[in-house]
Amino acid sequence: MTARAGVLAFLLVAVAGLAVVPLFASGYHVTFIIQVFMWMALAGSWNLISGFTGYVSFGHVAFFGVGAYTGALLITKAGWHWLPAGVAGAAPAAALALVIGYPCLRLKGPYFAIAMLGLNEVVRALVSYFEGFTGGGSGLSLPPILSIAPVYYAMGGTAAAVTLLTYRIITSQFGLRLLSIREDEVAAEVMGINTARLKLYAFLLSAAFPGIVGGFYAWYASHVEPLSVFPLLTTITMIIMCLFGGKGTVFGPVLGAGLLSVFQELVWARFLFVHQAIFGALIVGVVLLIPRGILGVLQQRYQLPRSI
Amino acid sequence: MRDSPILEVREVVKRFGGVTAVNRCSLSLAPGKIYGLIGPNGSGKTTLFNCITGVEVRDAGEIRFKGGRIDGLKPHQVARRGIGRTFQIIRVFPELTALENLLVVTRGPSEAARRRAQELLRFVTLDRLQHEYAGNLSYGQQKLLEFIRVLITDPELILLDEPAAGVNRTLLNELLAAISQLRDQGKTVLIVEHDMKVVMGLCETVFVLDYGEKIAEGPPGVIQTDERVIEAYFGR
Amino acid sequence: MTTVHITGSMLLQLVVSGLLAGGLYALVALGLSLIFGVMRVINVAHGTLLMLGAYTTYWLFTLTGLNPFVSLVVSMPVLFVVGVVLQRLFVHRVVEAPELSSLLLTFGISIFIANVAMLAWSADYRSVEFLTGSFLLGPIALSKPRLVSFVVALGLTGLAFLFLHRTKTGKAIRATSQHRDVAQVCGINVRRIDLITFGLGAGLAGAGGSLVSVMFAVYPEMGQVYVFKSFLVIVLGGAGNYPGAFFGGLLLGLVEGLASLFLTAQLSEVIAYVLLVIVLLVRPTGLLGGRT
Amino acid sequence: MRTAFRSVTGLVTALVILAGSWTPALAQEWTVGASISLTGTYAKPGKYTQEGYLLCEKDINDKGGLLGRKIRFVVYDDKSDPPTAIKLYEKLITEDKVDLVMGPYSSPVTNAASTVSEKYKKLMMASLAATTSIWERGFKYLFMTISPAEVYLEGLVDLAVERGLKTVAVINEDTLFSKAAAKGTIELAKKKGMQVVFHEAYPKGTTDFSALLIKIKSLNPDVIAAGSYFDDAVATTRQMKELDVNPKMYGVTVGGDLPEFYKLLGKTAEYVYGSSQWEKGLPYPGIKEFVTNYEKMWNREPVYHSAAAYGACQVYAEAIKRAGSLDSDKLRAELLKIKMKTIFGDYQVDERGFQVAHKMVLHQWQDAKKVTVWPAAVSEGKPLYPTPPWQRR
Repeated sequence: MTARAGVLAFLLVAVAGLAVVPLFASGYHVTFIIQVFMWMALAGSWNLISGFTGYVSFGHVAFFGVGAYTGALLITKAGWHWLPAGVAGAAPAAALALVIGYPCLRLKGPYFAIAMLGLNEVVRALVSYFEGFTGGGSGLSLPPILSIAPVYYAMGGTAAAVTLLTYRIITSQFGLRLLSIREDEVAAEVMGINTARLKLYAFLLSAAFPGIVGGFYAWYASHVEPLSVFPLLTTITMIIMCLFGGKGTVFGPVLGAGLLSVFQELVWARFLFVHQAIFGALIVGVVLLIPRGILGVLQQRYQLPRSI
Repeated sequence: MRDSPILEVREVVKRFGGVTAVNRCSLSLAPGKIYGLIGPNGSGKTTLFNCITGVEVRDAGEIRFKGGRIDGLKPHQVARRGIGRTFQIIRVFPELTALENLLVVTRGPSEAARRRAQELLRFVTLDRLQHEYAGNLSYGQQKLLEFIRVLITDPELILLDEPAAGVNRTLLNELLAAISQLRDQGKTVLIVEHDMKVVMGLCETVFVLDYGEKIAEGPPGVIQTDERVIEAYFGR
Repeated sequence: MTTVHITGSMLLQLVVSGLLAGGLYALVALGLSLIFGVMRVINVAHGTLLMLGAYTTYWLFTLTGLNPFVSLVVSMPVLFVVGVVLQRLFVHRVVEAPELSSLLLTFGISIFIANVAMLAWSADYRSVEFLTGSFLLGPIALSKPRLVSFVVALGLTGLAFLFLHRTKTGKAIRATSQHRDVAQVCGINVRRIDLITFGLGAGLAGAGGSLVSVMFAVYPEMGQVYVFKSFLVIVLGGAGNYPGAFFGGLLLGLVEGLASLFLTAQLSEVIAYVLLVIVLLVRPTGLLGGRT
Repeated sequence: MRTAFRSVTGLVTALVILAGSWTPALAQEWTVGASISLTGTYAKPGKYTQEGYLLCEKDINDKGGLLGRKIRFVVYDDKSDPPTAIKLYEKLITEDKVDLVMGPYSSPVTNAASTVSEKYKKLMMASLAATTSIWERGFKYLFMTISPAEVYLEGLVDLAVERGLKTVAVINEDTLFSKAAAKGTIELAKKKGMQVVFHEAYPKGTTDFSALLIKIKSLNPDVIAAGSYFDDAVATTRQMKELDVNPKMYGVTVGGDLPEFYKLLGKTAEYVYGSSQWEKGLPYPGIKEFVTNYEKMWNREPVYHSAAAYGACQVYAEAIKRAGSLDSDKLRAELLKIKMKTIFGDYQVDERGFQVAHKMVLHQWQDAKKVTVWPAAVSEGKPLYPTPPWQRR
């Protein structure tokens, strides 16, 4: 109980500390933390489907991209305020997840991953094709953003929401059931668990948040174009952050996103031309050496509750 | 006078490519009894289990549970009608704790479910290990866990796929006692088993499969002397 | 703007171009299919291996003037060794792991190698200017480099089939891909088969790279487009079905060509994907049948 | 648990300390910040841009610096990624406190980066952004150097009209710049009475242009204009030969101007028109010296990216000299007024900061040489016309 209180106190201090950052930190630090928040939310979202059920969403950035376009369109064409426009990114992202998840979540193993990988390419192609609406390859330009603090809070709020939701799920029977799908889907089915429906729920949730993040991103970057909002590398980055921290845990994605963002910031500044190679080596290292991630290892070794 | 059957398998056929794994097989199970399903390796026992529980979709024939058709239902729907099963190779959820393995399948209010889960864990003396990952339990413990995971859903029909395989004598006796107890509670049990002693000691009726066909049915004593059965087991 | 009327000769020309492209897809996909069939590993680094093959040919051609098609006898063994090394050092550790591990691992390897290639050879586009132009057959133009590449790809694919069906190792590879456990029980050294398979797959990717280099530019990230295409080919042909990979390749070439003729290049990608999803859902064993 | 926790905290601490230590020390010099795409999609032109900046730094310092101080470029890699550029310009302006900022490479990155400089009222000399829409956002502190994408193929259209050609097919890569170039070409062609018989975009990364070219072949247009980058320009040219597509004129936007274009295509590149912002043989003041110095410093010929970066730097320096200050508003006033010729050509902007004076050139590959053939005032030779069919080259 005291450990729990300690964790809670730590979290409160951390949140309070982060909340006041924009008041005194430089613009650079604020933008850096915005990106960390963004990765936390993305890695946490991916965790909801792939960390829990084991279904590897290899094209998760598609939901981010769809959200980004939704936000951009609502802001530029419908004149919405960026905050509701960003949040609205959740709807089409979840709708896309429904359309693709309903058939494809039946696919086993690598086939789902392949289907998701292709989905991203296709959404990008479609966005480029319907250029009257989306601006095609040249994308959409948004009005410049003059104050980044609101984006900071919005992005931070999204990251917190994903984390809180993950906590609620993991401590619920819904969460256990998602894990049972990862562990042994057939056994879960035979025990009366409607895996198809649960997978779809998890997928919708896990798609909605990248949609929101994408919506905010559009405002933040003030320009969206197919190439910048659908890169495969974004999917890989969110996966590796989640894995590094510990998939299937609450704070794994948070920790992974935080550590790797700091790491990337350093590597990118110091090893200009080899940072891709370092990132590649890092991926290989995480997969081979700590596939459970930092928290996964700690959790197993010290029998910690899954809700870390 | 017999009760109306709880499970009726009628002329069920299942093919894999050119191989017919289950061939026009019919069984009828009356409630409250223990049945055995035997046959040489590859005779289609597990496939039949899979067809009943919806893991495989039968190609022809009909399966009724308590009078209603269940062929064509999804596995979870079959389970919810009241059929539980174990697997030949243990399939507990290795990275869930023993307790979670039970809680994950319960329906209904959580406090009652938790109490029931702990009761069951005590019943098979796993209560001290309830927070251990199932994957870290010994083979026998996993077997017990899988067994009580079936019980917690309170099914009326229980299909057990080789419950005695790889289990030591003490544990085996406990298991057998538990199965008898289930019958006494009015459950129906269908057991696939190779250990003839188990089958003979427990089952009231035995079905024999060979090349996917039911070749004999009757009380264990009679089955043991059936020529076709001996032929199936010891070759022609 | 004038509307394009699609004439018979255009269609014929496109079918020819599509098939020529498809032959190459088939060769590249065959390598991926072998690896996937035997180990259930989706080798995302396949395109990067292709790139290494292309550079091998490029350097041999540039430095020694070696005929690019002859350079196959170098690029294939070189890539075979690269494949064996990768398998030995990394991939064998994830063969039994969930697919996420192999997807990520090979992706990591892929960006690592691509980055090293960029450091070593820069991001410049290079090309092997060996055969250009076309043979004109009436209204049909047969591209010389593509025609020769197609023939060579066909030949290599044929050789690979012979290997798989006639040699002991080849048979062991097929057995392993059908039933890994059974193969092991039957005394096949599965680890060794994995090693050979990955080497062979990499060798075929390398060959693909050599052939691509006479048609398209050579640069560190040139291989990426071939990875997804190869997945598509495998799915169309049926996983583990090696002749299927061949027809899947030709089919993909045709579909892409025709879709960009009747629609636009943008949408040909979409059509190919829709085809993929439909096949996965309706005939998960591929159009020609295979094992799931 | 404790040891693991300690090692994690240790790692974090180490990272934080490292993170704090990378702020560069400031000496008595003006720092000029820029993010450049040194890796990623734009790595190659990004590198050329950086080289232009660094040569400018050297030349200015050799001549005694600006307002009595030397200048020093602080350059970070934006990975060709707009949000990274945002972060970097925030860093340059708020952390490194650079005195001046120059633009990154490419329109999308400039588009994003300029929101930061505008916010902090830092004047950004955008050296390599050619997209008109960037200057339609009402920014006050953003100035353009190169000609907009829309006029890239003006020369091709001009020459075609001169020769009485009637029909044109336009293709383009579906990206910001290429699209604008294609759109501009279509408008120019229509305005000059040509008929646009075909227009289609292809996705970035396309390698096989068969279907596109077969469609074009069936329409047999007089001119094919391609809004291209480098790799697609090479591929289309090659495949036109392979499919025996024979327009009377064929021109590409980007790619045709690079020496690699000929190196890759060899004789296949003959007769192909390419547009360029700049050529080293143009009669601009100081250009010879620039080319010599560039070759000495970087061991290769300069391309237009380097020249534009250098030219933008020259203009900026001129404005600083005239303003006698680094104050953004004073600089802005000067930059709006200045009309000058740099090694990159003419500079003059309208009230939006949008470039209006700089001229594109069109060249044609003749006998392994790039010969400037348009505009007449700076041309080095006559275009070879008509283009013989592939089978007779």
